[in-house]
Amino acid sequence: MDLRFTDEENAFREEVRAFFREALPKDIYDAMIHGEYPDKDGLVRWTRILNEKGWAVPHWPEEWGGTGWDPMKQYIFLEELQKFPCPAPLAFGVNMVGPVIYTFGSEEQKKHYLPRIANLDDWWCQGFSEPGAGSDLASLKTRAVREGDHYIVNGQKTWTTLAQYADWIFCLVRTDTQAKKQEGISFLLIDMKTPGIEVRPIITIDGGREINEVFFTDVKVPVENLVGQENKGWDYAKFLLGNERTNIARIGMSKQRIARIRELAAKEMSGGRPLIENPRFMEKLVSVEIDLKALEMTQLRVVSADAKRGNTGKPDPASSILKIKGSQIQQATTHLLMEVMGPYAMPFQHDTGQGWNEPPIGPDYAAHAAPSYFNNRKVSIYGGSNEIQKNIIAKAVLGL
Amino acid sequence: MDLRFTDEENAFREEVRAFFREALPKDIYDAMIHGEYPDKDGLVRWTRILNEKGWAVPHWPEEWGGTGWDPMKQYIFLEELQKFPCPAPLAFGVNMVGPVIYTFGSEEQKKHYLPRIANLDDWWCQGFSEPGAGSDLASLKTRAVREGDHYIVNGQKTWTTLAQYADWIFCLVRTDTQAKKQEGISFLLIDMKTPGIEVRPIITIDGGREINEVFFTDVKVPVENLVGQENKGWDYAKFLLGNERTNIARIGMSKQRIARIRELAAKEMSGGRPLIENPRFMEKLVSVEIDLKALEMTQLRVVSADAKRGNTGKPDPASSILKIKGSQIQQATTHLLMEVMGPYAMPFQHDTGQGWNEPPIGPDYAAHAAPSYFNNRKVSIYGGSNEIQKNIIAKAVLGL
Amino acid sequence: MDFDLSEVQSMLKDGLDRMLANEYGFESRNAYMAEPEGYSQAMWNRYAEMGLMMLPFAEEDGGLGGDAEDIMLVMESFGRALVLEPWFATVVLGGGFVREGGNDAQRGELVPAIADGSLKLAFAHSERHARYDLAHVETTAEKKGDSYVLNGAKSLVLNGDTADKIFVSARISGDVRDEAGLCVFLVDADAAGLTRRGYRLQDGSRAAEVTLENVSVDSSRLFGPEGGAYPLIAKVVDQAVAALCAEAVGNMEAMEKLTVEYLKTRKQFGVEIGKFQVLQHAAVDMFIALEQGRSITMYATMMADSDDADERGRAVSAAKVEIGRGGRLAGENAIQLHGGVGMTMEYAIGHYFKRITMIDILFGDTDHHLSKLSGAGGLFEAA
Amino acid sequence: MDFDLSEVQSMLKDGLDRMLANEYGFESRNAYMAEPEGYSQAMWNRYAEMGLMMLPFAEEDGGLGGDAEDIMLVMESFGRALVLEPWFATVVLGGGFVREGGNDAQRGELVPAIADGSLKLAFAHSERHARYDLAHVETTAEKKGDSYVLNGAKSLVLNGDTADKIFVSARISGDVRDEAGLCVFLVDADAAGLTRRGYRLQDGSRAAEVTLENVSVDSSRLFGPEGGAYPLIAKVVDQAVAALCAEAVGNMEAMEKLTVEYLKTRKQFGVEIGKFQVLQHAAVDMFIALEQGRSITMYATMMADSDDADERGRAVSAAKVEIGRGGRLAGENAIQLHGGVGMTMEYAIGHYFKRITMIDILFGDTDHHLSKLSGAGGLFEAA
Repeated sequence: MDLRFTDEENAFREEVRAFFREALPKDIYDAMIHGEYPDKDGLVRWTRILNEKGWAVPHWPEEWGGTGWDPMKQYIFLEELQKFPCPAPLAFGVNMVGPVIYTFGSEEQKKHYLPRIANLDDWWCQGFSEPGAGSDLASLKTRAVREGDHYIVNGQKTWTTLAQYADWIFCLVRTDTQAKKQEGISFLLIDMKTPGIEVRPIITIDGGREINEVFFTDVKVPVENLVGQENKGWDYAKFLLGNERTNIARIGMSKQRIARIRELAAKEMSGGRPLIENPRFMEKLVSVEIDLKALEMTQLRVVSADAKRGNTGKPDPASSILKIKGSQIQQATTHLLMEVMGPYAMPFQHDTGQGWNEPPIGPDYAAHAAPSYFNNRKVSIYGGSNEIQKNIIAKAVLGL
Repeated sequence: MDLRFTDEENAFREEVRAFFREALPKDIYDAMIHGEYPDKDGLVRWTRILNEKGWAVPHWPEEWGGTGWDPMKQYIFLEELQKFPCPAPLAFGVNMVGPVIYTFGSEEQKKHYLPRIANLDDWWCQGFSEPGAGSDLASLKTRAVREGDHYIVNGQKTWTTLAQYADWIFCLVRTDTQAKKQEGISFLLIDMKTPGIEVRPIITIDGGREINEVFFTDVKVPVENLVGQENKGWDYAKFLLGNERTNIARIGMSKQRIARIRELAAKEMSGGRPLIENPRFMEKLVSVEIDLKALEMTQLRVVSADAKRGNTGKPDPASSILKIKGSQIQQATTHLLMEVMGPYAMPFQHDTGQGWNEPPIGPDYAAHAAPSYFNNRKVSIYGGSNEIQKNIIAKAVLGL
Repeated sequence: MDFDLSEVQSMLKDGLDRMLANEYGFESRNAYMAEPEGYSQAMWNRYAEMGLMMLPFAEEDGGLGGDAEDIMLVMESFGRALVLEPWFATVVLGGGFVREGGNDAQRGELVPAIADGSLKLAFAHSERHARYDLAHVETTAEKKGDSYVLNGAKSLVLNGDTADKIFVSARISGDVRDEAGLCVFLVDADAAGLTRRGYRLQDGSRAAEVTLENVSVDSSRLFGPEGGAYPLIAKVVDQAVAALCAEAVGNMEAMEKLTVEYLKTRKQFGVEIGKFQVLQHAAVDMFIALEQGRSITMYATMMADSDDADERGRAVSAAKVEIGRGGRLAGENAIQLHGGVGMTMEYAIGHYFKRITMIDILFGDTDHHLSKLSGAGGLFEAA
Repeated sequence: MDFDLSEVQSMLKDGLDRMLANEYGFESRNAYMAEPEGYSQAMWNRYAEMGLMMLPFAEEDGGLGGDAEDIMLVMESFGRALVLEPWFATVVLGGGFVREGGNDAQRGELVPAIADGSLKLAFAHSERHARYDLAHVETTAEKKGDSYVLNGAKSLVLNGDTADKIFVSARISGDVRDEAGLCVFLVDADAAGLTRRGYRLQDGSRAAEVTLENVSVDSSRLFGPEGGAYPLIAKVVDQAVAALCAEAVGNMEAMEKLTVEYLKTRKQFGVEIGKFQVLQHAAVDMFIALEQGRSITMYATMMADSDDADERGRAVSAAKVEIGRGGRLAGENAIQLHGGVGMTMEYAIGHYFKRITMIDILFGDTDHHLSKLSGAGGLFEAA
């Protein structure tokens, strides 16, 4: 047992930081620090900078561009990326469909898609959720019927994040309606330019367009776009959803937000003094910091256990709490950031897809605080709600 | 709508307070203020003082000693009683078996028992719970078999509060084993001196003896001790359990405890100043005060609605939260009181049934703080746990 | 003590609820929000016809003689329907200054205009660095002959962009955060030197930044004593907070109803999700927050007209805290229980959540009022 | 970073757990508690045989060269079994002063006696009005020739009633709450002028009030610098707090296990109560508190030997807060999920609950450490 980072790990952390300082374009940094995600162009530029450095897909097999870092280094890289803050590479490509392709895909699929994902030549989105399915993902209804060397896809996906930018979508589709619900599902790669696909925006309560509905009407998909075997798609989906453990807690992101809260609470005044000097505010903030420090140690325990097992074994029981506590901390910090703004959290200062070109109401850093609080209510809902997570722990860990 | 107390109500409150000031014996007051319940002798003395004044059973029909006060006055009386603090009359007699007897009992039962309850000539205890039943009260197993003009009772009751002092016990017993579980239950009055009854103490985690097990072995109970009809006992039990709405929130008791917290936090020092001047402590206390004030208004809404309906109609939906919030507030205040004592909450300074005759460790008011915190964990368990209460609200109020 | 509505109150409440049920559905509200003022002038006229504008003014001034309880009823109804029209700004805030601070002449002039719906008011008080400190006023008033000259910048003036006249606080003496030295003036929205910049808030309601550059107001436009307006401001704001708590109770009631309905109809894993015990209890927690919020709002309402500033302020702060934390719990649970659809603009539930979040911020958030109440000694006295 | 136990650590932990599983069942513990010392001398001897007494001392002093992580393992095991013997008082507190403050002669004399189990120690520091303030010392030390004369009253001295020697803090200069001016002496329990009054704590462990009336101690009994002992005290107490957090983790682990077992066996309404979703989630909340508590305790343990008092103190305070609130949640949920039986002395669960409640109080409760950490600037720096 040695609960300190090794010298090598510390040096690696410094190397990563130094690269970010040097390589992240200023306009992207400015957007990130204000709580905005960069636009498509920004993310493409940043991903290509990372890819040139060889760091776009660190966790992939070295054959396909991975770095060969151990899990602890991968964790350090991700934490620093979030903390800086740099934009995370597009998860739908590098964390979701990429690993599915290099694990279950054909050689042709690997050669064609993987380099394009690493370089963000293709923007991927995820077609899993359907209206009415919610946490019961396997109840999906989108049909794919084989006709010759094509599947004909009909149905509807929803909550499709950033589909408006997407070149490709990976979908779960039902290929056998007689089987019970987890069986009879296949995993298809679909070109968004195929005729019969329509994307409609869903505006969220914060006023942003992040998610969409995607409609499929007689969409022809070549059979070579099937990943793995027909009717085995649920297995690939479970593999994909289980791959989230190093990033789901978003430790680095919460650290960055806490740093931002501290910075802005030193600027906002309360009763003639900086808010940060208000003991009650400080104790609330510190209370979250303690939770986050504990979660960071929990995360490191999971990463370390993964490292021991070569990332193949059963997950550490502690890993199941990463999503729950991680989302609670994200929600607590977005609320605190909103509190910092006081009354200036109230003005609505961004318009869907258009930006806000007028001078700010109040301080120039307040605009995103309330929308970010509203938007982050999603983190305890998506990817298996916290209630579902607790069900899983009760059953799988506690045996109840 | 007029949300102020009437002049008459205010005058009544003053009258009640004045009487308590004059009539409550000092030794009993001293015990109460230290968080102790008086011993048997003390409660008998106090009940007889109340009874002489005509205030021992205010809510009973006037024919049997009730005062004829409207529900609001009854509430004011109870609140002031708890706040003073005076000991509450023994609930098992005046709130539980008394109302069952005057509502469902025979004339003979009424004439015999009711005056003796009001004067605490008979100390009653409650024989409902059984080992293993928990919140599933109706699963009780104690049998009563009719033989001539007696029932022969065999079985075991548990969690029987203050049975060590009891002259009588009212019991739910199974008189029909074929019926489904809520049917086939009868309500029996049993003299504790009957051969075959054994009382064994259960020591609770706070070190006190408040509860007992009561064993029945071939106990002969005259049939005239049956209340109402055979096999209808569950109805009477439900009536009894539903009678708790004016007292279950224990507003007055929590007010008294808060006053005590304030008094003692002004004595205990923290960082060279009285603890009460510590803003964090004060905000925690005030936070509970706000909850309590809200609950008091909720309680008054319920009482007022009862008054309108002459105390017969369906309860106000708000009444269902009295138990949940009331118990949470009791638990929060006992924890706060323990916090006030700081390290002096730690010494164990009372011995079961023997009192503590040595000089105190630390301040003379610290001894009961931790035991009271431990003991009050029961209030979210007994009388239908808070989980059961929420189930009831979900079903009965929300229709889920 | 009597919690039942009088006959008149029942008529008021039922009539208003019925009208809003008919005219203020979710789609209609979206349409009203898209109008140039950010609300419906037609609905405004309806409220005036119903007599809502004259509700809390004395009968001798041309009002209906209503009190804080009547305001509570209206605000609850408005909260259930997420009403956008500036009744709160005009009648509760502006009307508060008229009622509590206006002399005979001022009341005689203004009450009839408020009553018939022709006059809209606002209250310009908050400033950039004031946060929630009511005494923090940097805007200055200087006496010049029979007039005062105002200079300064006011922020987050609720419905200030469409108000006809605006109550403005300004300092004639004292330091920035002194309670002494404040004045309140009623300024015409088109006065020379007054500029406004209107915008939308997170919940769809509207506010304005108001700048005053050498704005001259006649001394007849002074409300309350010169330099001694703080108690007046505090009283009007306390009444406004009690009213906002009532609106939040309306919000919570609507959220509870929508959520329970959703739990009963939405199916997952083959059953209505309302059969899952954890979700049931989360809904019960919302119900408890609602009923406790309703209770404490009644308490604040009971005290809102009191002239005992300390007692009144404590009751109002207690209510703001309970509503703040209960409202947050209710709003967050409502979204969580709705799942993804709760996150979308197309469902009503998110709009309630946003409104109740804004109510927590208005006139001091939960922490502010907990500190304030705590500093004032809390709610209960030591034995 | 490596979270796995070394081979030696695994042997230590497994051996200790096995022994406690055999010898420290609930009934045995009750019997030990009833012994005159309030614990089992026989078990004490067993720990000594296992080498636990010599664990954290340097090998050159006759110890095993263990560190804070080893102490953590022992305390976790002790927490799982609710061990009563004064290992914490003797080895962590007393041993801490020997290790961190003793000179060669002192260590040479004391370590062997601790190591073979023949010497029991205690730390007398707390006073009536100190609450949780570590610098608050009224007890005085006066230099007289080659000796010091101590006067004062110490409170809540853990296992002070059966200790052979007691570390006593006293003030040689400065004001009551100054950090400067403190000394630490090792005083024989039977020294003239020292009186003890032993008693039981809520959790069944024992403590004593210690009075010092003109107690004379030789200057060779001074540990650390005269008048400059505060950093020594702070370090030993920080290490002690980290150790208590580990004990609490053991408590929580045991409570989680007992509770989950109970949920699986106890039936109500015809099914195991562990099938009710709300109870499942309450058990999951306990599990989360346990794992988060384990994590933060590792963090505090990692920092516990650091000489950077600020960094060390922050880590320790963070752990005490997380353990305080997590322990309360776990304990309260454990009782609630057990229902009535959890309230009785005859079930183990209530004893864990009482112990973890006492751990929160020892050396500063949750609020104290949250304030302290907050005053020190928190855990993370601004960007």
